[in-house]
Amino acid sequence: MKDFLIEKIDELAFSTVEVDDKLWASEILDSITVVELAVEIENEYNIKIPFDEIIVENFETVNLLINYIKQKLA
Amino acid sequence: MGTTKKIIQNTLIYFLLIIGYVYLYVININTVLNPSQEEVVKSKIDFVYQQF
Amino acid sequence: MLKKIGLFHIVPFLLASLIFVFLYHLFISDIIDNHVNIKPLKTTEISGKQEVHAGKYGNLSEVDHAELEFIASIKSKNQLTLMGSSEFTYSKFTTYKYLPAKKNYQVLGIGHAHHQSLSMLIELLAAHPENLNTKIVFFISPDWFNTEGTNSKAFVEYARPNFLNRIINDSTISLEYKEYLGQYIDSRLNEFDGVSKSMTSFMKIFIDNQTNYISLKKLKQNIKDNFKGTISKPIIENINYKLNITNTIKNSTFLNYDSIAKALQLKFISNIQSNSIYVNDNYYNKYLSNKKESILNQPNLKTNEEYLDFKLLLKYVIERKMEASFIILPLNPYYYKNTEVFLPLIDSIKLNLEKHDLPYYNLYVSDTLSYDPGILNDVMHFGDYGWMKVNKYIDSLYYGNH
Amino acid sequence: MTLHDTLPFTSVLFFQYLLSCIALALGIKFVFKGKLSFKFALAFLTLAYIGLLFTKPLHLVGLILYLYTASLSLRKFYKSDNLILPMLVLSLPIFLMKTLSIIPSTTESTLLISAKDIVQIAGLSYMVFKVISLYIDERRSKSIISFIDFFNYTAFAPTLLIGPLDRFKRFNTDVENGYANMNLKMIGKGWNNLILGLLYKFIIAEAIRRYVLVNLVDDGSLLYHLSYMYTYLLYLFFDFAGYSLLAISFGNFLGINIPINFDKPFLAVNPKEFWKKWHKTLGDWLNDYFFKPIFKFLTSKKYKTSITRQNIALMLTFTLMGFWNGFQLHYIVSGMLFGLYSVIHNYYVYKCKRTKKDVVFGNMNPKMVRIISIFLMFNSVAFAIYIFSGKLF
Repeated sequence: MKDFLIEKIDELAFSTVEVDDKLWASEILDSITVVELAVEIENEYNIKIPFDEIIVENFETVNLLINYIKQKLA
Repeated sequence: MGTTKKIIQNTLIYFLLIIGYVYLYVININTVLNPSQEEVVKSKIDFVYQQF
Repeated sequence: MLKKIGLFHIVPFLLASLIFVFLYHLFISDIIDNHVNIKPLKTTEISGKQEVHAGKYGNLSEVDHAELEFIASIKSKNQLTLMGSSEFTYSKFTTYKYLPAKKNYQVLGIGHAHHQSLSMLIELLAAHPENLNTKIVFFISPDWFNTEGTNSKAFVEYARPNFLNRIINDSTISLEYKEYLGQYIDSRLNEFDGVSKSMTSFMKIFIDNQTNYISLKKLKQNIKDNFKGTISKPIIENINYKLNITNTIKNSTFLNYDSIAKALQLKFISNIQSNSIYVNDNYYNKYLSNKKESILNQPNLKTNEEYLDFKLLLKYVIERKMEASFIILPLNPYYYKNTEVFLPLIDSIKLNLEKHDLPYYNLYVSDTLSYDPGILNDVMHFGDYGWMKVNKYIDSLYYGNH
Repeated sequence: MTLHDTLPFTSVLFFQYLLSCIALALGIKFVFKGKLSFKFALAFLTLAYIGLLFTKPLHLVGLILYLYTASLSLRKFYKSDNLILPMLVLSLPIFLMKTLSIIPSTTESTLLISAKDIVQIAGLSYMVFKVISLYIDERRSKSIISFIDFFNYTAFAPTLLIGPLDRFKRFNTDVENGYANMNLKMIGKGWNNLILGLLYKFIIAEAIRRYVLVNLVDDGSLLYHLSYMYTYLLYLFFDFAGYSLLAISFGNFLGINIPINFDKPFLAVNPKEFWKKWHKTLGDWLNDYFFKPIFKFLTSKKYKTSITRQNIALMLTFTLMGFWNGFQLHYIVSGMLFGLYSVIHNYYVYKCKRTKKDVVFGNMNPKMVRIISIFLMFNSVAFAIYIFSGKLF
């Protein structure tokens, strides 16, 4: 899951990140790429991410994102 | 350093507030500078006289 | 915390005040001293001969001699002054045209749309030394009471600089009127393009008399007073009119008002093609083709600005013992669907007039049944028939003819 | 005389009202040791404002009741994840108001006049946006929002008229903290915002308006239009930013951290940054509740290419902003113009990322690039705001 996310972020935002890098604060992700990332995750793990959950609290770091997805899968 | 900057900034704000208040709301600076100006005052409201 | 407030707010504030005071003494006081030389009260004498004994002036600012002719008309014991608003048209049956033409009476009309109680009061106040016992007729349009009182544009058309100067300098005029004017000017300050010295003085009277709360305005006034008296004690020149009143000779032609009026009424009704609400075709096609009816808002007699203005005007008329009468115009009840909401207002006006034995001619009606078609030309302005009825009334009231 | 005639920050009376609010709240805090809960005190003060000073008290209360009932019923009966219907239901008052306001007055019937009167309420657009965000954010929360919380949030007097657009969760946290938030630190913060806000709105903006804006003579020349454009932009900024600061300041005094709305917008280098500095709370709102869902929908459907989807969503968002300001042509065109700026910038960023080099500026000195960007952005904004002003058409 981690590798998938890092790869996708690289693909969408053209930058390679670590699991604890702040994606939002360092402007790696913006409102465009974050939505694209969310859709990729939806398709990959077959979950639904409502748009109002695409927020900093869930998407700030890769680790947070993993937690969020796991919670959705559970 | 930050302190001096903040003091200067606030001094400027207070100064502009005082001078602005006096000029804009207390005295009509135009009357002070041109006291002999025409006494005729116009209304800013543009009113279309209806019907006639 | 206190240290922080002192350092970041009190110190800068004091510093800023110091700089301001310093700059003020350095530059601003010089500017004021150089530009304002304290002159003794100057009186300008305006002299002239009365020339106009008929017709009307829409306002007092469009022609130079309007101001003078108005004062002369008020001063003259033989001339009747009419004050009204948009019903003052150019028809030859209007009182100020008809009576001078047929009877050689002296009648002058003042006003066009938006000439309302407050403007009338100001004009009369300006003629304070001349207006005792003057003959005057007021035309009251109910429509005024659905406005927010006199608008600022109409105000400047009638409250001429000379007039305001004269009122402020006349110590025999009660402060109540001056304060009222001050309040009006103060409340519409944003609507004026600058203020004249006399307007400032009126406002000062109003502000100085405010005692009900700690007023920011009062604080401002105090600061103004410190500005070397330039604003607070303006030098307003006094105006003195020296007028030569002239007279015409009446003739006593007999007029059968009723039959002339009846003919005009029939002619008016038969000329209407476009509607059955007794509005002339031109007006109907121009203004009413899209809007066939309207409703009135019931004026609140406690807060309605126009009504308060009117009451003060009435007070002044009584105080100056004017030979005044009042014509109350109707509204076309075919067009205004709820004319009855104005009845409390009309009744209250009537009551006030009766209390002081002031004659009035009330043409207001609250339903279509009692409406006399042709009185109005349209929805609120006199037609020729209406004017003839007024002419008859005025002739009998002021000249004793029937 | 001025009762029922006082919109926020338009007259001395409003400031007197706010000062009494603060005094009263402090009084309850210290004298009565907070016997009356802050929530109720705030609701009472807001109600006093609406009842005594606001132009149309009954209309406003009616609107709030409509919005509350609508969001409650939606929450109860509408379970779908598709939020188009709820948003339409909640923004119905805006539609009515904006549509009625463009009907020309020549065809006015008494029915139309009264209809206009009913829906034209100051602050309506902001209120509806607040409620939409509240509904979306809270629709899945366990507890139902009480009317008093809803009322405090939507009708909070300092932000009632033109924002800043706060979020319910943030606002309510401060309200729950109550009197504890009314401390020296917040008062100091409020005071700083107050003096700056007064300076912006009542001194600088007023001086610009009085001595420049109204004195410009419309001789139809290009010079006139240019000077109007820049003067109006500066006027609008100082007036609006000053207003926002005052709202924030009085929020602070009452212990509420209202989000900042303007932050040196003229130093923005691109549209994206501009909307983080100019009317930020509206930009964020549009991003969270309009751009995101649209863009997500388009992306899920794999509509055309990624860049096309992005640009369509951007364009739609800013066009909506135009419509939100009013259904008049100049508002809409100005919104679309802002959309166009964002699309151009977005395309530029996309190209740069793709080719891994700056496709416009190349290897130019970054400082130089920054200056040029600021200059371009400032002038583009000035032009769009000029269209917005309605001076041209």
